[in-house]
Amino acid sequence: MLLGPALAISALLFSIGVLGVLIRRNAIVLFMCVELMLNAVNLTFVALSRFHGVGGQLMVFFVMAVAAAEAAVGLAIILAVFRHTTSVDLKTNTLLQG
Amino acid sequence: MADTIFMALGTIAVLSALFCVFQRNALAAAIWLVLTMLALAGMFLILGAPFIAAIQVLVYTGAIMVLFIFVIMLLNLGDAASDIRGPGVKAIALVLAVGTGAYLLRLAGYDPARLAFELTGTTDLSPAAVFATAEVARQAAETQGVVGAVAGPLFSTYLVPFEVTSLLLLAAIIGAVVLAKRKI
Amino acid sequence: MSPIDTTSPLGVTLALLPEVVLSLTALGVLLVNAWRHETAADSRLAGWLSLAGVGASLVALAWLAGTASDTAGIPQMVALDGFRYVGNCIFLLAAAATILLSLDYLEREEIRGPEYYTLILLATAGMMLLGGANDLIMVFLGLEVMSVAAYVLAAYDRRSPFSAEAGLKYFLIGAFASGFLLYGIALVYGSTGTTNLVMAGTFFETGELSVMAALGLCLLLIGFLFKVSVVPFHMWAPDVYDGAPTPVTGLMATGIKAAGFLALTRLLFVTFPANAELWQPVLGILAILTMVAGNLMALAQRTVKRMLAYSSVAHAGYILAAVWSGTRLGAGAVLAYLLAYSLTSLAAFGLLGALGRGGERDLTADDLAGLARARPWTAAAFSVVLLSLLGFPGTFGFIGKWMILSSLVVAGQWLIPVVLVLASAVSAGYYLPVIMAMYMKPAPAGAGDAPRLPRATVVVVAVIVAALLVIGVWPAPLLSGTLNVASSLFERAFQ
Amino acid sequence: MADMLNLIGYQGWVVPVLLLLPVAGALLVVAAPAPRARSIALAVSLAEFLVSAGLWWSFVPEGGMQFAASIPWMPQWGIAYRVGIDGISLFMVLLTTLTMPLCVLGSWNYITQRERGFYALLLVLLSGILGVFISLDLFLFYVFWEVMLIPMYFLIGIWGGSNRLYASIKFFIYTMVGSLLMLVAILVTAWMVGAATGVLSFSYDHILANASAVGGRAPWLFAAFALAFAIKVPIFPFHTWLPDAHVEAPTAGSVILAGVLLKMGTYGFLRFAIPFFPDVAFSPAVTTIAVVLAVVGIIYGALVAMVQPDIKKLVAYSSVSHLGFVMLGIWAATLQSVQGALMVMINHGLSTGALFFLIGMLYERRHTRDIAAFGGIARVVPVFSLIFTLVSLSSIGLPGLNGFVGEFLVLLGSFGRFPWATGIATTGVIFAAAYLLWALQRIIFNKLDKPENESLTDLTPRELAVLAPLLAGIVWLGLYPAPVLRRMEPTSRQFVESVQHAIPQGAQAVAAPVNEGHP
Amino acid sequence: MYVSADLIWLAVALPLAGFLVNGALALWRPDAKAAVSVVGPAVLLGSFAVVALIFRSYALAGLATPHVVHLWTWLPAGALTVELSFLVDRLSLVMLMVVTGVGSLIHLFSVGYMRSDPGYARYFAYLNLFVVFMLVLVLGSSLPVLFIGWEGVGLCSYLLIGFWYGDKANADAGKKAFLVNRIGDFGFMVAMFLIWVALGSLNFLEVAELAPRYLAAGGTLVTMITLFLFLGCAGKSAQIPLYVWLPDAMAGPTPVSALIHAATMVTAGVYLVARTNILFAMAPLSSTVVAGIGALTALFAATIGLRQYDIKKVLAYSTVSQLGYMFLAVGTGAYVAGVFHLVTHAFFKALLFLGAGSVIHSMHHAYHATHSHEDAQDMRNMGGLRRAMPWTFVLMLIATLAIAGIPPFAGFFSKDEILAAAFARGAEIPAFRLFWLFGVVAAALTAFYMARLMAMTFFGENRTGAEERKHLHEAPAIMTVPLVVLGVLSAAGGLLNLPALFGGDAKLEHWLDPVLEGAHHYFPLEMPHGQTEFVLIGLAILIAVGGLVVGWRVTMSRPILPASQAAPEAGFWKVLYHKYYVDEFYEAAIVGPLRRLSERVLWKGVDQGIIDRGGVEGSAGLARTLGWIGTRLQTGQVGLYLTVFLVGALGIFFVVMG
Repeated sequence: MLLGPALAISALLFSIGVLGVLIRRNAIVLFMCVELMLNAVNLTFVALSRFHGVGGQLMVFFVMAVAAAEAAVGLAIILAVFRHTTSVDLKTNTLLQG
Repeated sequence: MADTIFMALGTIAVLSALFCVFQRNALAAAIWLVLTMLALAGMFLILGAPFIAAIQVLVYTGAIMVLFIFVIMLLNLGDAASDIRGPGVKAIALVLAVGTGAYLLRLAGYDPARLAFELTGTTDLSPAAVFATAEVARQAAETQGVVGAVAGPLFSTYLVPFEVTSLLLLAAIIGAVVLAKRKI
Repeated sequence: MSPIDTTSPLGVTLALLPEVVLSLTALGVLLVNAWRHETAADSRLAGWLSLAGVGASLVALAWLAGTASDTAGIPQMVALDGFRYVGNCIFLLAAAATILLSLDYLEREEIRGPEYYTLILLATAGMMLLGGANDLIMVFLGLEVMSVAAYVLAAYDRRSPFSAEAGLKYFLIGAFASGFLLYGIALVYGSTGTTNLVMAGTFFETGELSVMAALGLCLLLIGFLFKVSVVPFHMWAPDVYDGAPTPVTGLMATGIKAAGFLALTRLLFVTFPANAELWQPVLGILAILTMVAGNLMALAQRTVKRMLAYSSVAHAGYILAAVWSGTRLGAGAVLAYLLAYSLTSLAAFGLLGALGRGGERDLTADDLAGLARARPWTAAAFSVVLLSLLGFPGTFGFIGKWMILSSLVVAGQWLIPVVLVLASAVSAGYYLPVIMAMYMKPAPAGAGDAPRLPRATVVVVAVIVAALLVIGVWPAPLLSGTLNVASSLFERAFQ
Repeated sequence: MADMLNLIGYQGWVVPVLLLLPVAGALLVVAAPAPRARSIALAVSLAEFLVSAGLWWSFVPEGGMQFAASIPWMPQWGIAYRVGIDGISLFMVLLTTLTMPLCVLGSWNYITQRERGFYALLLVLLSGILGVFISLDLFLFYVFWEVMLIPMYFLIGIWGGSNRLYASIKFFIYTMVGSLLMLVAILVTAWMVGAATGVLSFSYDHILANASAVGGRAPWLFAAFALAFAIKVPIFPFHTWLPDAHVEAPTAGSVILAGVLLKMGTYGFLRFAIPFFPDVAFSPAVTTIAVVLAVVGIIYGALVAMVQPDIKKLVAYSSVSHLGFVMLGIWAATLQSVQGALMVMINHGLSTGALFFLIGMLYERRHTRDIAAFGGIARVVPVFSLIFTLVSLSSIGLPGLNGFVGEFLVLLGSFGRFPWATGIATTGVIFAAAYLLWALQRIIFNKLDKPENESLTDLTPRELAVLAPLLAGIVWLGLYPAPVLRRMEPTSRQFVESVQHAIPQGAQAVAAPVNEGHP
Repeated sequence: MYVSADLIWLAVALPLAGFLVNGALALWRPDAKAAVSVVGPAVLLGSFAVVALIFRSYALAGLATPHVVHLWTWLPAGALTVELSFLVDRLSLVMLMVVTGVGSLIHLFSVGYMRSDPGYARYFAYLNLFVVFMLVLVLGSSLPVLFIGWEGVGLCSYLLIGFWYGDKANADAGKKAFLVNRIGDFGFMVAMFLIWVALGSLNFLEVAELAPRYLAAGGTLVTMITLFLFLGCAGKSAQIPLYVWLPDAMAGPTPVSALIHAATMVTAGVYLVARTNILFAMAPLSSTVVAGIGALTALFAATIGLRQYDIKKVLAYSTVSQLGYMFLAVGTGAYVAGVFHLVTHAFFKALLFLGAGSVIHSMHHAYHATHSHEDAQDMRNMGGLRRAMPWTFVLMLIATLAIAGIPPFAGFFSKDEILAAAFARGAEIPAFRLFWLFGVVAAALTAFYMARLMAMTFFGENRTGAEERKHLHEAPAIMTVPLVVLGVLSAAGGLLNLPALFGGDAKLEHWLDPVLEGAHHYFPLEMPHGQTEFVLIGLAILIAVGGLVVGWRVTMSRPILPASQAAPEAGFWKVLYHKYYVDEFYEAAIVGPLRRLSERVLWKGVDQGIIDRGGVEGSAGLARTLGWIGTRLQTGQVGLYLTVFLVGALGIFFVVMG
C-alpha cells in the first residue's frame, strides 16, 4: 500500500534537502531547502497515517503552522541581516567567529 | 494505477527537488520547490489525505512559497550570482547527504506487514487487524467528510497543541513585526 | 484537594494554569504596549508587568504542585509530575531574572520595543510546554514556540549587526535541526502509532528497536542535542550567545538549555529506558567530547562573554553525562545541576551585562582589572559565581557536580567522571583569570570608575549568590527534593 | 590540667570552637576598620591557639579518635559533620594553631594594603586547614581540602611577589587536578563500600572498616588518592608548583604553605590512602615507586636547592627534600619510621616556618631575596644571624635540635626494610648541609661588601616574638621530644599494625635482633 | 673527698653556663672583655676540677664497672628507647681528663691570644660550647647521644674555623670542614642503623653485650657496621680520603687549632673505635682497613708536611699523620697504644700549636706595628726567633723531640708501642708488616719536617724584616704558663704507660683493661718481647735521630729567602707543596660536576625544562593550542557549522544503527 515507496521518496527528499542546505550559501535558498526537508517529513507522516489513524495528518497540519511561523520570522530575520550587510550570502556574514 | 501515478509524482518531486537544490538562480529554485510541493500534494491525495493535500497547496505553495518569492524579489536576488559552494564543499556535502540518505533509505524496506509485525511482535495478526483504528478513521472520513474527520480529533485530543499553535503564531507575528518594522 | 480531572476542558486548563497565566500575561503586556510603546518608561512598565505575570505563574505553579495532581505516567499531552514543576520553576526563575536584568540593559543599550518582554514570556511558555511535554507533538510545538521567540530575541538589538547575525545563524541551524527532530517524531509515530511518550514507551519495553524506531531515536537525539548545544552540534552556540543581547544570552544558556535537557531526559527515561544500550554510547561519547572541547575552546577565548558561551557548551557536557546514567539519581542530578547552572549563569551574564557598559561583547578579563578595589561586593559576587561555575566546594555548583559524579559512579562508570573532573580542572584555567584580574591586577591607568550595578541587577545577583552559598553549604533539602522529583519519571503507568 | 579542662567540658566544645572561631574572627576583621584588622586577627588567632593548647593536656595518649562528634549533614547520602582528633592530627592541629598567630604577627608591617582582606583570609585559611586535619568524613574532608585553596590562592595572588599571578594559578590548578581525581575516588570508594555493606556512608570509620569491598578497583582508587596527596606533599615530579608558590607568596603565605599545607599531603597518605588500600600501597610495585620517588625527592630536592640563587626557592626545594623523608618513613611502616615521619612533619613546620619568617624579615629590609645581594651581614645583624644559623642547623638535622629527631627515626626505622634506599636517603644529610651552609655563608658570612647591607637593622622585639616560639620548639623538640613521641605513639602503632598484614613477608622490618648464626 | 660520678653532669653544665653567659655578652655586650676573660676559662677549670675529683674517686675506689648517669629519656619510639645518659667509665674518664685539662690550658692561653680581637666574647662562647659538646661526645652512653656531641663539636669547629668569616677563605674552610665531616656522619648514621637492625639497641653497654651473641665474628654484618663506623671516624679524625678539611681548618684562631684540631675533637674517631672496640675486634677485616688507612695517612700526610711553609699547615699535616698512627694502633688491636698516643699527642701537639700561636702572635704584632702585609705564618718570614722568644723556643723544642720520638719524651713511648704492635700483628696478618713500614718511614719524615720547622723558625738569620725585627718579643705570661704546663706533660707523659721494659707498670694498660676485655678475646695481640723489642726500639730511636739530623742539615744547607722573594716550587716539591692536588681533584671530579649537574641538568633541565615547560606548561599549552585549533574551526561560516552538524548526525546514526 505504497508505504515503502512513500517512505523512500520521503527519505530521498529529506536527503536532497540536507544536500541543499549544505551546498547553498544564500540564506533564503538554504531556508527553502529546510522547507523541503519539512515537506519530506510530511510525506512520511501522511504515509504512516494510513496505518495509525488521523494523528499523522494532524501532525502535518501542525508542521505547516510551524513552517509558516518559521517562514515569517526567518524571512524577517533575513531582511534584518540584509539591512545591515546588504547581503544574504552566508559567506559574508561571519562577524561572529572564533 | 494509483501506484503508478504515485511513483510518477514521486519522481517529479525528487527531480524538481534536485533542480531546486542545484538551480543557481534563487527564484528558479523557489519555483522548482513549488513544483515539488505540488507533486507532494498529489501524493497526499493518493495516500488518502485529501484535506492535507488541500492545505499543502493552500498554505505551502500558496502562502509560504509566495512569501519566499516575494522576499527574493524584494531583495532583488533573482539574478544574483550563483550561491552554490565550490566543488570541494559540494563533494563533502554529497558524501554526507548520501550517507544520511543511506541510513534513511532503510525505511524503504517497510511494508504494512512488516510494520504490523514490528508493532505487535507477532505475525499472527493481519495488517488489517492491527491497523483497525486507521480503518475506523477512514470510515469516519466517509461519514463526516474529510474536514470533519480531521477536525474532530483536532478539537478534542489535540486541543492543547492546537492552542499552542496560536501561541506560536503570536510569537511569529510579534517577531516578524518587530524585526521588520522600519522605525527602531 | 482532589486531583485534577484531565479529561475535562476545565481540568486541562487548570493542569496548564502556569502556562496559561503566562500566555495571558503575554497577551496583556502586548495589549498594554499597543498604546504605550514609545518611551523608556513604557518599556519598564512592560517589564514590571511581565514580572508580575511570571510571579503569578509561579503562584499558579505552586498551586498546581500543591493539588497533589501528580499523575505521573498517565498518557496525556502535558505531564503532571514533579519533574515538570521543578523544570517550570527553573524556567520561571530564569525568566524573572532575565526580565529584571533586561530592565536597565535595554534602556542603556537603547533597545526599543516593549514587545521584548512579550517574547520573553512566550519563550518561557514554550520552555514550560517543552519541559513538561508528555507527547511528541507538544515537544515539537513547545520547542518551536520557544525557538521562534528566541530567534527573534537573539536578533532583537536591531542596531547591532552582531545581533542580527546571531539571529540568522540561530534560526537557520535551528530550523535545520527541527527538521531532524520532526523526522524523528514521524518515525517514532510510525513505529508505535502514537506520539505520546508514555504509550510509545510501552512499545519499546522489550529493549529491541525496529529500524524505524532506532532511526527515530537517532533523529530525535540529533534534534535535542542541537538544542542543548552538545558537540558537534554546538557550533552555533558561541556565535549566537556572543551576538545576542546579553540578558537574552542568559536566557538561552539557562532556560532554553534546561528545557531541552528536561525534554531529552523525559524522552529517554520515559520512552526509551529499555534501550539504554543504544543511546548511552552516543551520550557518553558526546558528553566526553563536549566537556573536553567546550572547556578547551573556552580556554582560548579573549572576551568574557564568548568564554561564558563556550563554558555553557562545556556545562552541557556535564549535564549530558548525568543524563547518560539513566538512573533516578541521574535525573535528580540533571535537575540539580540545571538549577545550579541556571542560577549561576544568569548571575554571570547579568553581571557581565551590567559591567560591560555597552561594550560587554568586547569585555575581556583584563577590563575587569582592579574591580575588587572599586566595587568589592560586585567582585566578590562575581567570584562566587565563577567558583560555582567551576564547581568549587561550598557553592551550589559543587553540589551539582557532586550529584552528577555520584550518578555516574553508581552506574559503574569511571571514564566519564574522570574526564569530567579533568575538564573541570581545565575550566579553572579560564575562570580563574577573571578572578585574578578583579583581585590581583591593578586597574589600568586612565580607566574610569567601574560602573555601579543597577538596582534590579543587584537584587538578582544578591539573591542568586545567597542561594548558591546556602545550598552549597546546606544541600540536604535540595538533594532529597530533586531525588523525590526525579522518581516521578520512573513511575510507569503500563507495567 | 586535664581535670580542669574536663571541668569546663573542654572535650565537648573544643573542635567546633576551633573550626568556627576563626571564621567568626574573619567576619569581625572584615567588619572592623582597616588599621584594626591585624590586632583583631592576632587576638583571634591567639585565642585559637590557647583553645587548642588544651588539647595537649586533654588528649589521652591511646589509640582511636578523641573529641569526636557527628552531626548529620546530608543524611540521604550518609554524609555528616564527623570530626575527631588522634595522635596524628593532634600535632597537625597544634602546629597550625601555633603558626597562625605568628603569621599574623609576622605580617604586622609587611602587609600595608588591603589588610582586612589579608587577615580575614588568613583566618579562613586557619579554619580550612584545621578542618582538613580533623575531618572524619570523606566528603567533609574533601570540602575542607578544596576550600582551603581559595584563601591561599588569594594570599599568593594579591599580596605576592612580581610573578604572583603565574604562581597562584599554577598552585591552584596543579592542586585541583589531583584533588578532583580524588573526589572521584572518594565517590567510588564510598559507593562501592555502600553497595557491599548496604549502608551508604562517607564516614571514615565505616569506609576504613569495609574498604576491602572495592576489590579490584583498589589500585585505581589508590592512585587517585595518591596523586592528590603526592601533588600536595609534593613528591617529585609533582613538585614544580612549590618553588613558584613559595617564592611569590607573602611571608605568611610561605610559612603556612611550608609549615602546614604540605603536611596535608603526607597526612592524607597516613590517614586515607594507605589505611584504605594497604594491599595496594604496600604491593611491591607501589612500594618501589613510592620509595624511589621519596629518595629521588630527598636527593633531587637537595641538589636543586643547592644551586638556587633565590633564598626562598632554596628553602622551597629543601621542603621537597624534607618531605621525601616523610614519605620514606611512611612507606617503611615501622613504628620508628612512622613516628619519625610525624616528627619530620612537625619539625619541618617549625624550622622551615622560621626560615621563611627570617627570609621575610630580610626581604622587608632589603626588598630582595637574591642570595648574591647579601654577604657578611653577621656583623651588622648578629641576633638575626644567630637565629638564622640555628634554624638552618635545625633544618640540616643537627642532633640536639629538632630536625635530627625526625630524620633519625625515619632513617632508623626504614633501614630494616629498605637498606639501599635508606642508605641513599641518608646521603641527604650531606646535601642538606651543602646547600644550607653555602647559603648561610653567602648571606651572613663572607665579606660585608655591599654598602646597602651596612645599614641593616637587627631584629625588632616584635620579630623576636615571632621567632621565639619557633626557636623554643626547635630546641625543645631536639632535646626532649619524648612527650610528643609518647602522645603519637599509640596512633602510630595502630597505623603500623593495621597495615602490617599487607607488607610482604620477608620485607618486614627487623623488630628483634637478628641472629646470624653465632654460636 | 669522694665525688660520685653522678655529678658528672656538672662538668658539662659549667661550660654550658659559660657558653650562655659569653653568648649573651657577645650579642649584647661585646666589649665586656674582663667578664669574658673570667667566665671563659673559669668554667673550664671548674669542669676540670669536677672531672679530676671524680677521676680520683674512681681511681681510689678502684672501680672497674661503668657508671651510667641517666638524665632524661630522649627518643622513646617503641622498641627504641634512647636515653639521654652519660657513661662514666675508665675510658671516658681518661678522655675527660684530656679534654678538660688541655681545654683549660688552651682557654687560658686564649685569654692572651685573643684579647685584642673584637669577637672576643663570641670566641669564648664558641669555645665553651665546644667543650660542652666534646664532653657529651665522650660521655654519651649510646651512639645517638655520642652523635649529639659528635655533630656538636663539628658545628663548633665550623664556627671557629670561620671565626673571621669576613674573609671568604675562612668561611669556605669552615664549610668544607662541616661538609667533609658530614660525609663521615653519613657513615656513622648508617652504622647506627645497621647496629639497630642487627642488635635492636644503640646503647654501648648493650651493644657490647649483644654483639657477641647475635653477630658472627668476622661476619659481613659486623664488618659493614665497623666499616661504616670508620667512615665516620675518617671524617672526624681526618683520615684518607676525608682528611682534606683539616689543613684548611687552620684558618681558625691558633688556640682553636690546638684544642679542636689537634688535641681533642679530631681524636674523637680514635675514641669511637676504642669505645666500640668489641665490634672492631670482631671484624678483623675492618680492623685491617682501619690500620691500613691509618698507616697510609700517616705516611701520606707526612710527605705533604715536608714542603709546607705555613707553620700551622706543617703542624696540621703532622696532626693528620699522627692521627694516622692512632688508627694504625686501634686497627692493630692495640687500643691502649692508640689511646696512649692520643693522650701524649694531645700534650705535645697542643704545645706545638700554642707555641706556633705564640710565634704567630709575635709575628703578627710585628707586622701590625709596621703596617706590613706580609704573612705572619710563613716560616720563610721567620728565622732566628729563639733569641726573641726563648721560652717558646725551649718548649717547642721539647714538643719537637716528643713528636719525633726521642726518648724519654712522651711521644717516643706511645709511638713505639704502636709500631711494635703493628710489627707484631704482622706475624698474623702480613699486611701489617707493610703498615709497620709505612709507620717507620712516616716517623722518619716526621722527624725531618719537625727539624725543618724548628730550623726555619728559630734558627738562622731572622727574615722578618729590619724594622719588624724590633717588635718581636716573647708572649705574655698568660700564654706562656700554659705552654710550660704542656711542656712538662710532653716531657713526662710517657710515664702514664711506661712499659715494663723501662721499669714502668703500664698504668694505662691496666686502667683500661676492663673496657677492652671483649676485644682482647676476639682480637688478641701478642706484643713482641725480648730481642725483637730491643731491635724495634733501637730502630725507632735511630730513625728519629736520623730524621732530625737530616732535616736540620737539609734545611740549613741553603739560604732561605723571605716568602715574598721565594722562587716558585718546581718538580715533585711542587706536587708536595700543592698537597698532591687532592683538593683540586675533588673539586674537578666531585664538587664541580655535582654543582653543574644540579644547576644545568636537574634544575634547568629536568625541573624547569622537562617537568615545568614540558609537563606542566606543556599540558597547559597543549590545552590552549587544542582550544585555539578548535576555535579556528569556528569560522563563523554557517555552512561549516551545518557540515559538522551533519557529521555528528552521521556519527550518531553509525553508533546506534551500526
